[in-house]
Amino acid sequence: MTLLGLYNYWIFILLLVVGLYAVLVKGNYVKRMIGLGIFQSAVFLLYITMDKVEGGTGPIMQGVPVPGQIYANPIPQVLILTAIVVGIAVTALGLALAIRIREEYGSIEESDIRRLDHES
Amino acid sequence: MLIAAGLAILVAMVMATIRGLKGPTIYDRILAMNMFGTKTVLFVAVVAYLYERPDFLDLALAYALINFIGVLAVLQFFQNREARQAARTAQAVPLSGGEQDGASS
Amino acid sequence: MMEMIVDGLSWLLLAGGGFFVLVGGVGVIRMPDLYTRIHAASVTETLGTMLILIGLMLHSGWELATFKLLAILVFLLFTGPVSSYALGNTALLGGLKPELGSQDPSKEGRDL
Amino acid sequence: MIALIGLVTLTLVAVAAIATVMATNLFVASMWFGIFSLLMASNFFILDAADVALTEAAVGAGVSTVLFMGALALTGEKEAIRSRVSWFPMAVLGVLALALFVATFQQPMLGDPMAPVHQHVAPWYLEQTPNLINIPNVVTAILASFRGYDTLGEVIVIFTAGIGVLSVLSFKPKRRQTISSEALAAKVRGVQHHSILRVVGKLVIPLLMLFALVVQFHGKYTPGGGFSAGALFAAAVMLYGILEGADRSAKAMPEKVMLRLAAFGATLYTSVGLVCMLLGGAFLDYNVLWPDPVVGQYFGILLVEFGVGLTVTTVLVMIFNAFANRPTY
Repeated sequence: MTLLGLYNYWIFILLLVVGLYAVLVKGNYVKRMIGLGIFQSAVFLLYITMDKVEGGTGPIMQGVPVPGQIYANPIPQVLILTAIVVGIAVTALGLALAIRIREEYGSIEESDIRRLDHES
Repeated sequence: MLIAAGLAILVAMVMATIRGLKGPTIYDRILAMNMFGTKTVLFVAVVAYLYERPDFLDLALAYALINFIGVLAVLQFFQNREARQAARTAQAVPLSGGEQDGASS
Repeated sequence: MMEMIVDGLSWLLLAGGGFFVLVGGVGVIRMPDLYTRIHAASVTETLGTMLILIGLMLHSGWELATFKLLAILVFLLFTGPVSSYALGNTALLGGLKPELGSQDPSKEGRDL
Repeated sequence: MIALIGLVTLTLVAVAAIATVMATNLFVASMWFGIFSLLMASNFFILDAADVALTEAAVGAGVSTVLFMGALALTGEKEAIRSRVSWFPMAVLGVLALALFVATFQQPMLGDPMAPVHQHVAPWYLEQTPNLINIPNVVTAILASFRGYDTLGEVIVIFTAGIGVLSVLSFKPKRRQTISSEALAAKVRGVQHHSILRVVGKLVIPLLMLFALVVQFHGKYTPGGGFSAGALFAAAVMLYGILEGADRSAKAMPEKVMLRLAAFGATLYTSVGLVCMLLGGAFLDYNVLWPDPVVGQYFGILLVEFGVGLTVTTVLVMIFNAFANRPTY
């Protein structure tokens, strides 16, 4: 039962670490943005895991409200709903910067850019 | 029976993942992604009935419409790849490490 | 009586849909090259989808949800085969040769 | 049973994430990222978050794949392989993972109704939404009314990100020439030569736009709202750009108009709040908009969601047009 109850958190940790690995270790800027996307999704998963209530259903009331009906917690959902769209806008900004770097340096690898900066 | 259908879809998803991991060409990965899209639509539809919330079918509708776009974007990228590569090699850029646009794996 | 028939039919369709989805999944793993794999994936995209969604329609009865399911079915039947076509076309133009293995008996039945 | 299904989809999510990071071809990586977000959306749906799943589907599977493809066309798709990995980041990651893992054992189990997060303000929202706002979708009620401040901030962030992309891409490199006008033309042209794709795509575009409008204005009763509707509508424009050529989508949705509409959306949101203040209420307190407070809430949410949808749509369309029409240098 512990396995079922905590599995979501473990996957959250795995995604967080995998995303952070891409951001820290990979030298390619687009790859880093993808890693940042995975990192974001890990946080989304953590929040959405919190909203689930055993025996509950999505927080949208159908027709006549049934007394005693349990609903999932809507607050984490609101936070994540907005965060997803903000996330894609920020990712697009990062990609735009990567495009500009490629145009100026001819590469989006960090090692190449360091070398070119050093040479000039 | 709903559960059985849901499990069948899930197994097919696992199989698509295996195909995506194996490759070997990029096209196989596009195929895996395409299959995943359809499977997700069916999966959401079945789970909506498992949860007895058929009003959530809107989601499956959204997926069914959106799926197409991802695959088309990928294919467009592919079709222009040759033109880009030809242009890059014709006008070789003197900077080292600039030619990241390589052949397919 | 009528209800039982409809229920039974919906079960049958769902089971059949699940079966074809599985068959397609197995095909995507076992088939030797891309074009045959697309062929296998198409089974799930058309037949499996149709059976499962019609099964769900019978399950739900006359409701708004039935029309939504019908709309999903129509969209999937439009877009699924078209994206399969586009994929096959791109692969062919990209220079991926179909594997024509019948002349070479040693290749037959090999595991990919 | 559902828990078991969740277990399998979560495992697939993990596999997809690892495959995304491991792929050395960025094109393959973004393909895996698409699969990853589809799986993530299924997971959100299993965890009872229909609105979030709708947004993730529209953004993750549609918009983000298109934007990554647009960026990769400009930056190249091969990633240099690094042979040497320094130990320091790996040690940091290991310590982080271990610390978080130990901490999970103090977390409440999945679905525990006694978890602290369910005790404080959420029950009040669920109880009072039918009385105060009277719309079935509690998520929309909180998003647009109870926590309208937050959402205003998010809209401004999205608007700022859009401006940022435009200003970053407004620079043209001095030293280097455009690689070739032919390559640009091929890139902009899209898949025009595929008649089948164009016919079917054109069938899909109006339906997608209609569905986006349903999500926008019916979002009080079913999953949806300004954010998901904006992403869906932008996806429809992107589909048009892919099918008919990015130059034509840029002509249909010119940057100047889009920029003004984006600013208008954010301004609409703010001015609804200011009108509330002028009528004697607090900022974004829609009760004062109409003699009957519930009707006031209705109009307030309608206007605010419209502003959100407008800003999200226009920002995403602007970003797409900027990426797709940029020549390769």
